[in-house]
Amino acid sequence: MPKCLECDAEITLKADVEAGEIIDCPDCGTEFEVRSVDPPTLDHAPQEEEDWGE
Amino acid sequence: MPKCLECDAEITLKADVEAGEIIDCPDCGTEFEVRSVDPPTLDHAPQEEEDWGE
Amino acid sequence: MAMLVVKVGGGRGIDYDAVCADLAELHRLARPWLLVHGGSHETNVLSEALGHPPRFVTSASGYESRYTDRATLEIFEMAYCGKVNKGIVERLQGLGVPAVGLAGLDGRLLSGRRKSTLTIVEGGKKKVLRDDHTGKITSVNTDLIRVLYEAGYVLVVCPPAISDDHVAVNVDGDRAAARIAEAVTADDLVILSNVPGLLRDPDDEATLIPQIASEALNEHFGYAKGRMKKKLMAAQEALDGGVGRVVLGDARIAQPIRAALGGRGTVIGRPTDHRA
Amino acid sequence: MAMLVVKVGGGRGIDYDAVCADLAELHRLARPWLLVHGGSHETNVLSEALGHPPRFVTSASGYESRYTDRATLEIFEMAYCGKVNKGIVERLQGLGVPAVGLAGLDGRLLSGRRKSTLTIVEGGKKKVLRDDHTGKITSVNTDLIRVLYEAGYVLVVCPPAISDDHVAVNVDGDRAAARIAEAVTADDLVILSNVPGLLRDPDDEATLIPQIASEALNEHFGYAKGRMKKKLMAAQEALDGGVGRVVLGDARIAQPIRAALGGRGTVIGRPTDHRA
Repeated sequence: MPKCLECDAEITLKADVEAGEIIDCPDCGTEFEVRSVDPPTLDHAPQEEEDWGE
Repeated sequence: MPKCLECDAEITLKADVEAGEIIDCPDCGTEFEVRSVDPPTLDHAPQEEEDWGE
Repeated sequence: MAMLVVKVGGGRGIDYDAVCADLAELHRLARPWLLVHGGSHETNVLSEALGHPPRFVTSASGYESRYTDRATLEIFEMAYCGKVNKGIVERLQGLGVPAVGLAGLDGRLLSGRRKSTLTIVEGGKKKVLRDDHTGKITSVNTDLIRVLYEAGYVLVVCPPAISDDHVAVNVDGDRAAARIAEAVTADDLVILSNVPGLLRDPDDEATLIPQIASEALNEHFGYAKGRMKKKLMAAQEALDGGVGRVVLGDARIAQPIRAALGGRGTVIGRPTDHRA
Repeated sequence: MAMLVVKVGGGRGIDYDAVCADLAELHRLARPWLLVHGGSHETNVLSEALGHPPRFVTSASGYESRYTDRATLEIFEMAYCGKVNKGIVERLQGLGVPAVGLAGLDGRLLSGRRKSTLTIVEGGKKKVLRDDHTGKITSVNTDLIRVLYEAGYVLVVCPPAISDDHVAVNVDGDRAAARIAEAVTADDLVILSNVPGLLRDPDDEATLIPQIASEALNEHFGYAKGRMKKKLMAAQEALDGGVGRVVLGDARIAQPIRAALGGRGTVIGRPTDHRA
């Protein structure tokens, strides 16, 4: 099980978790991006830029 | 049956004739374009320009 | 004569013949203009036909946009830069207008900053999309515009723009028109689409809002949904950039541009001067 | 420095990255060039995908060409002016070249005379095709070229041209390059495609003909079939128009343009000056 990069809490991934999905640490609430499901690797969620596009 | 626009000869159209097809008058050899099959109407075949294109 | 910037959408039902005829008349009256056009409908049709159906995503902050991966970007270019742009140039040439079609890529006419990631909400999940070729315009190459206008040509412009790391990026056409209007110090920006203007009730064309003062624009965002919200953002950016008046007009009527210049639609900013 | 005109084909297996890298190096060496490109392979793929498969017809005098009805013309524009043209501009911008992509339509860069009819032989029958959007280039807008080059830009050009009655027309890319080379008084016209050059035996790349004097070109038409025949026609027109040398080179090798300029491929006209 992956650990929170901030508070080391263990983060259980849901069965239908997808690569690219954003999840929150249940303890400290930090947002992480699931970079890959197998093996489960987390990264800090990218800082949200004001979006636009066609 | 359509008539030759040059020598008035009668021109029999083949069964599989198509609109746009070029046919020759059996008598004087002038080239005609079949502008339509039904009713069968002929016109002088366009003068062939040097072709090109992609 | 100050430049007029016209944005015509790419949605269904846009009558490019009427728009081009109107533009040709303005050209004949020596009223300089620059046209920015869309092509979303053509892009959707092409995407479906090529088995790469369009995927619209909603960002965490609620904005809808076309997810533009590399394959979509090339379909986007085929529709915008190929079919629609050249179709408009062909029509204008036939009406005596010396039109030149450019994408934002060409000569870096439109440079933008590419968003490295896009955070969306889909199927109840928050997700990060990485290879989205979408960006925001950061600069307009006014030198290229000046060179061509001084030589007597007229520009027909469309996305994509080009990012600082030299990648083609999809940018919002309305906001691109606003940035161009600002860059060429246009007096007027006319945004035409397949609706009469900003409606209090989107389903009732009789609820058209005819006039909004610049400072009051913010209060009207509540009426706008989806694409109209982006048009109001574009209008705001144009007004902030010094453009005197923005008119949201109907592309489906006869002489759509002169109607908008005459005040028909939603006029935002300087009221219409009916003596002109 | 006289202008170099380069034509790169649109056939399968063309390595646009290598061509663009070579062009960027020439730009860095301050050697002015103008690129004309094709897109036939992309057009075929798109036509099939859109359920409007390409129809190639053979004229009464034996020339093969793409039957270009209105639907085909728009597919042609999507492939040439959309995907291929903007893909090349994007690559060149990334290599520091201030590229601007234009179709012959834009600013009437390429005007042509549209053939009202095309007489073909199909299924043993002679037929007249009427709505063929095909033409022959009659003039090149050197003013537009000069304006953009003097402002520091570099042109990437493709069909369609525009006819006297203002209709987009498909023109042969090789002959378009020849007319442009003549119009800009180019010293060299390099035509790159997915073959090493003119081969005595089209199936044996070892039978490359390295050098042909201008006056001897006519005798070599017998070796050329299909598209190569048009390249020889283009070469003849360029030489007649005052272009000193035409090189038929291979677009699939590294540094394809400099290799051709160095004499690799079939050199027609002025022999390669190896001191340069």
